[in-house]
Amino acid sequence: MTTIDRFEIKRLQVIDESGNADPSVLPSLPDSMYKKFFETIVLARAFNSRALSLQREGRIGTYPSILGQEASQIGSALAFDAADWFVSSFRESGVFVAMGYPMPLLLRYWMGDERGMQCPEGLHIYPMAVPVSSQIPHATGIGMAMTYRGDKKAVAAYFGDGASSRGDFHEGLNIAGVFKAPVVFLCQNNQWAISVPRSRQTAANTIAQRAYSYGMEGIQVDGNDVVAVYKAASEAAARAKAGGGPTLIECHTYRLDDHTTSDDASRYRDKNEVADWQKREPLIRLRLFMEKKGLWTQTYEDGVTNKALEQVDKAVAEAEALAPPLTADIIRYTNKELSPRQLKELKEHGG
Amino acid sequence: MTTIDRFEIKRLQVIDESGNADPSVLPSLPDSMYKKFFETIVLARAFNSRALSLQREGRIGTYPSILGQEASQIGSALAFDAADWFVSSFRESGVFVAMGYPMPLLLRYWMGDERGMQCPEGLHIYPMAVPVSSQIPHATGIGMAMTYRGDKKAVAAYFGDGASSRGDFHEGLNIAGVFKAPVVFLCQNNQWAISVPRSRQTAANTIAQRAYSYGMEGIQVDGNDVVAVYKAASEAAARAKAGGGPTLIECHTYRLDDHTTSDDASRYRDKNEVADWQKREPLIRLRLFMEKKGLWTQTYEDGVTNKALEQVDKAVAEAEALAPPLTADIIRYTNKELSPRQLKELKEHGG
Amino acid sequence: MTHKGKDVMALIKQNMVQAINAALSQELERDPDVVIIGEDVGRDGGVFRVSEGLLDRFGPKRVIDTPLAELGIVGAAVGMASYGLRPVVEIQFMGFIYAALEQVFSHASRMRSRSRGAFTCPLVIRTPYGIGIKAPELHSESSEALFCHMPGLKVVMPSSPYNAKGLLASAIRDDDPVLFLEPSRLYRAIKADVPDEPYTLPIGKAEIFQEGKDLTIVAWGAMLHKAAEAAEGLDAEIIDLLTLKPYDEETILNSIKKTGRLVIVEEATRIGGLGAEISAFAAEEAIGYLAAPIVRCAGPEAVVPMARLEDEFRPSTERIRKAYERVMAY
Amino acid sequence: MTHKGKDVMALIKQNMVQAINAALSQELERDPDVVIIGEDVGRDGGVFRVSEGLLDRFGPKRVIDTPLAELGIVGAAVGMASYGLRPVVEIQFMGFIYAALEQVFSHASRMRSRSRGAFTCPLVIRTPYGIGIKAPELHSESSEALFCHMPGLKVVMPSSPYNAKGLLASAIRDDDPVLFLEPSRLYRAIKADVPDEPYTLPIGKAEIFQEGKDLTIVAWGAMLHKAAEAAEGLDAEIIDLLTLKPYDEETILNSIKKTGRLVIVEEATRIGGLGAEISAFAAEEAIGYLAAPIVRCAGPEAVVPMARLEDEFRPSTERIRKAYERVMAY
Ligand SMILES: Cc1ncc(C[n+]2csc(CCOP(=O)(O)OP(=O)(O)O)c2C)c(N)n1
Ligand SMILES: Cc1ncc(C[n+]2csc(CCOP(=O)(O)OP(=O)(O)O)c2C)c(N)n1
Ligand SMILES: [Mg+2]
Ligand SMILES: [Mg+2]
Repeated sequence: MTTIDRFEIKRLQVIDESGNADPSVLPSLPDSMYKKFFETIVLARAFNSRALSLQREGRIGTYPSILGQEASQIGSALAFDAADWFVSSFRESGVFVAMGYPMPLLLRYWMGDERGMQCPEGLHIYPMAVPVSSQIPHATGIGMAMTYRGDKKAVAAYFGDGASSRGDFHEGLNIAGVFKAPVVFLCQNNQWAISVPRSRQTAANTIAQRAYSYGMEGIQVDGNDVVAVYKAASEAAARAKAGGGPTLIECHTYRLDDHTTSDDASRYRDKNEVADWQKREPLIRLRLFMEKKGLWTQTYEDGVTNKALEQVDKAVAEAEALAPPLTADIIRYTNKELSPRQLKELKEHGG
Repeated sequence: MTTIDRFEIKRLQVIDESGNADPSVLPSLPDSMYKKFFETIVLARAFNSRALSLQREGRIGTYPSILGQEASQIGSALAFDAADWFVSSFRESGVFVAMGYPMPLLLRYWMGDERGMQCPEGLHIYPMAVPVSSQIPHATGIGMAMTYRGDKKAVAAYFGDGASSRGDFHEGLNIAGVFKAPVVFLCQNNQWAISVPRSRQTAANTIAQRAYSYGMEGIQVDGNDVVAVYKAASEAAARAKAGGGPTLIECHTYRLDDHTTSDDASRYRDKNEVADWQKREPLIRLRLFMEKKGLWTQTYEDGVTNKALEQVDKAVAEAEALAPPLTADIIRYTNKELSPRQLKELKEHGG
Repeated sequence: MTHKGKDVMALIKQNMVQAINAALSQELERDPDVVIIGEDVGRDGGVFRVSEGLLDRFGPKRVIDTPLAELGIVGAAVGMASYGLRPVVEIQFMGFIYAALEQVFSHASRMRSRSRGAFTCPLVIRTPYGIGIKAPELHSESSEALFCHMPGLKVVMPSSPYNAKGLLASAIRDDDPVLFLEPSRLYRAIKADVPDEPYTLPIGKAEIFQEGKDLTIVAWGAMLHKAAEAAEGLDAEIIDLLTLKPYDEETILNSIKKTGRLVIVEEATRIGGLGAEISAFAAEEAIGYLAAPIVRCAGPEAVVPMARLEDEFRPSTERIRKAYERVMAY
Repeated sequence: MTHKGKDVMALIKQNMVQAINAALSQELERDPDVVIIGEDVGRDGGVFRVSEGLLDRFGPKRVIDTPLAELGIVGAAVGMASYGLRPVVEIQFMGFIYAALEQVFSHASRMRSRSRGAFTCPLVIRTPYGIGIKAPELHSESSEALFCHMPGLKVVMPSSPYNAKGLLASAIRDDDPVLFLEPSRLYRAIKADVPDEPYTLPIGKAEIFQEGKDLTIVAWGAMLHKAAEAAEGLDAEIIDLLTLKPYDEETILNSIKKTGRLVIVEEATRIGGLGAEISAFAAEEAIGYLAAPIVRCAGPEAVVPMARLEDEFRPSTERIRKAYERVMAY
């Protein structure tokens, strides 16, 4: 028996739970970047908790909380530029917020209004994909198109641990590997797919190691460490843009809330597990780290929080002030040019 | 950065191209087993070349040759018992022959007659699957059902290198890993999927390493070394039956002929590559090895060949003597109980 | 005690979720080959709680929580079924079955034919369909027509707790694959008398939901109730299809012969819907009896919208009523 | 020179494979955003040689050989299309598109609607369909009806080298996804005059293949020719549908008004086939003009058989003729 190949799976943590940085991996970032991390997490969290209460009040529909996953989402999103493309699942409010997607639009989407996914000019954020993992091949194709056009851009593709069990994950990553598509595959491993724990999702030890199945780079990062996520994603984005091909990053994090507002996680998961992860939630360590650097004070945080709440308030007001969607739009947007039958139906539906 | 896991990909060869065995891995097999290998390969090859000529004469339809892959197919098939289940793609004449599937049935299938896949009692060979890789999850399910019933059996699941790029490969293996299904996944990596070479099928170095993505055992074997294939498959089958879960075996072999009789491989592949692999075809080294052990003489081979040709002749005669299929059977076998509409159509179609 | 013309021991008031749960539970009890398999069907009891309590009662060997992999689940179930089990798969929403269509179309439906009976596929796929729960995209599909076009596959759609329980038991006992489409809108909308004991209802038979002589209305699933609501005051005969494939030609035909008029009410987008098939059947077999055009009242040619507009997609009572009136004008 | 009423520079005799190849080649030339992508489309030129020579001419960036992964290919093409390219996907046989249906149904068809126009999907999926080449299982599907039921998706099916070339060019230039179904039986069966230069034919328009006044026959793809053969001696108007979705209601309606009789000839299994839709359309819009039942002549409710019995599955000339006679008897 000969050994024909060897692999190692690495895990990156930059800032530990006490807020101490590992100097061997600490990137040199301007202070403003840490502030940006902090402020975006606060904003995303404010958005998220408002969305949860809007749902309870019946003002939006079912909503999937991102609580606990903010570092994974925001650390990765901020590693990309506005010219890059984002392909997401349904649990990426943090990514949308980080990229400056108008929050009123985001709310409209969760109100059950398709206009919420009408991405504004200048941003390249794909509409959320509800069928889990089915968006992954799109990222591959977008990446291939970037290469085709010679555009030095990358795609950030988001999906969960559950998604990594599906065939489209496999086909999407494999094709990306073959064509060296400039895609950063960001698995948000939040340990649960509704009621199925990571350990029952696959018998593999990590999601990161699947990178080797596709001949691409792979790494697991501490997904509650925004700096680690940012560092890994930035390196992957740079490599992608330089023609070095795709990367699979497993952000090892945790879904602190229920799966969605329709779910009751207490049916299937242990309170102690949640409490344990609660201690590791991303803002705690970022706060400690920034405090040590002299970047954090309570006053600073209060200011950030107030500003975030204001922004969210404004967004809610704006979203709710919008005229209701037109029935005719159902038909109008089905095709660019409507058939005679569709035109007839458009009329019947008030168009 | 911490290393959280390590993997090695191993390759097994027992008999080299000159017929020398590596004593450190040579299993202790009775002489009769080597003869069985030899005789089954000769029989399968006789069947295969007759099928090719029948196709040229218009007596059967499109046919996919197994030339070059006999060791991979027969070495693996013989590692299983008649009580085990076989789930195959479309290029496994060698497996069918090794398991004693009636050759006339096999020919009928290639004549375009569904009766060819009416597996006789006592055998558990699933009908060939034409959509590449779509049979893989079936093997997983059969294995899960074996576990459910407490049956100490295993499933041999065959598919190609091309198949390993498809989503059903991923989902089938991942689920098998989670449920420790007693399945041996036998990738017949014959280096080509029609015109696509292995190197363009995936950027991964081996197919075997994908085992780690599913938390299962994996190994690459020299697929032209029947003893290596047999050894790896036997061990995997035994492990499966003992509750040790699934294994992925990559049989590294080569498709010496065109993809099928409808294909012309000279359009896309280099003659030298084929010539190179020709020298490594499985019978050469088996012959040399057996000769060294005093098990092979030209007279022995002539006898085996003649017997094989006779068997094949008989099978062809039997297949061709069969009355044509009934049109009504199209409808009759659609459902167990036919609907009034189907009964009406059955009548219209002579049933 | 008698219920729907049969002697029964006890009746209980159940909604459709409870009735389906009872059918699953009783079939698991009756036949050791029955297993439940799907995403979140075990510990969570299913996202609609349809399989609630079954894991506790029957254990994880028989109530199997799987990875997130629709094609793999259906594919594995095909394998289980040909080994002799009777898997009952849950797909969380009909919109997620699309990933498994190759397994449904090319394998489950064809296994018997392909192997000329050597292997069979006694498999049930249960999935909630339809508009009405204000859920996100792809949670409101009613694409039953796709499945009705596939030879080998049966398609069943209950409209009440009673027929849900009886039809599901029949589907599980059927030796061929059955797609069992549950109207999510009706899951908890109706509580009705359901026999406590196990019973079956015949696959392939429609039910006259309401007798009448002026107009035949064919509907199925959740739309049945809307179709009936809109028919108030008319002497309409309403046929609840129940089995969409093979549908009950005889019951439809007899009714048309009586009424001379046919309206089909469906939730799906019109073009190529099951309504087209029913209409075409009537146009071929009963045109001589028809006094009016056959009208389909269906969804527009558009993607099923999200919550805000979903009620504008399904035919409204008014639209349905107009369709009846159009036909009654002849 | 004129051809079909238009001025053309040069006509050449081509079979359908050559005509499609010419359309691909000319579109690649015309628009740098067009790319060809699929299994074996490059070096091998496609299993039917439809893309022969294109790799040499346009290089591997534009003619892309992929891994074996239908869902991944279509999914990637969706992504490419929304980035601004115009991918033309080849699926080797229609029976292999089932693995990609989630991408077709849930993404390609819905991208424009889902994003309210912010992202679009100008994608063509070409695939050979139908019985007639004596190939193995799943190489002979004609499941066009499944796709016609999906809002957002167009379905086109040529019947001659001439319309194949013109319609494919239109499909590629269309800003929405188009499924382009090529009758494998006709690939090399007919050689006919085809303009050498690029041209387009309108999507959504049927063609009167033959004028007549006693009977309207609607057919598409390979069955058109069988339907025409069976109509010999009758004064039948034969409509070649060409676009299956959205189909040309007007042409059908006008013809029925003239003839008063309708037969639909299709290769697919009857239940839920496109024939049902056409029939239902006529039964709603033209019942007053119809002197006879609308008859669908279609395949039985059975899995498409392998080579030995494939010709028994498609309606034979005799069966079609009988259907005409049945209707003509009124
Ligand atoms: C194809 C598909 N199957 C099932 C569902 C229902 N569903 C929604 S989210 C979810 C779990 C997803 O798990 P994961 O990928 O880990 O993402 P997470 O919810 O943890 O963010 C399921 C099963 C779906 N949306 N799509
Ligand atoms: C789903 C699907 N796609 C395409 C095809 C057409 N096809 C038949 S065999 C083949 C290549 C298969 O390659 P591989 O899996 O390596 O098996 P091999 O032919 O080498 O034995 C292709 C593309 C098919 N049968 N099924
Ligand atoms: Mg998760
Ligand atoms: Mg191969």
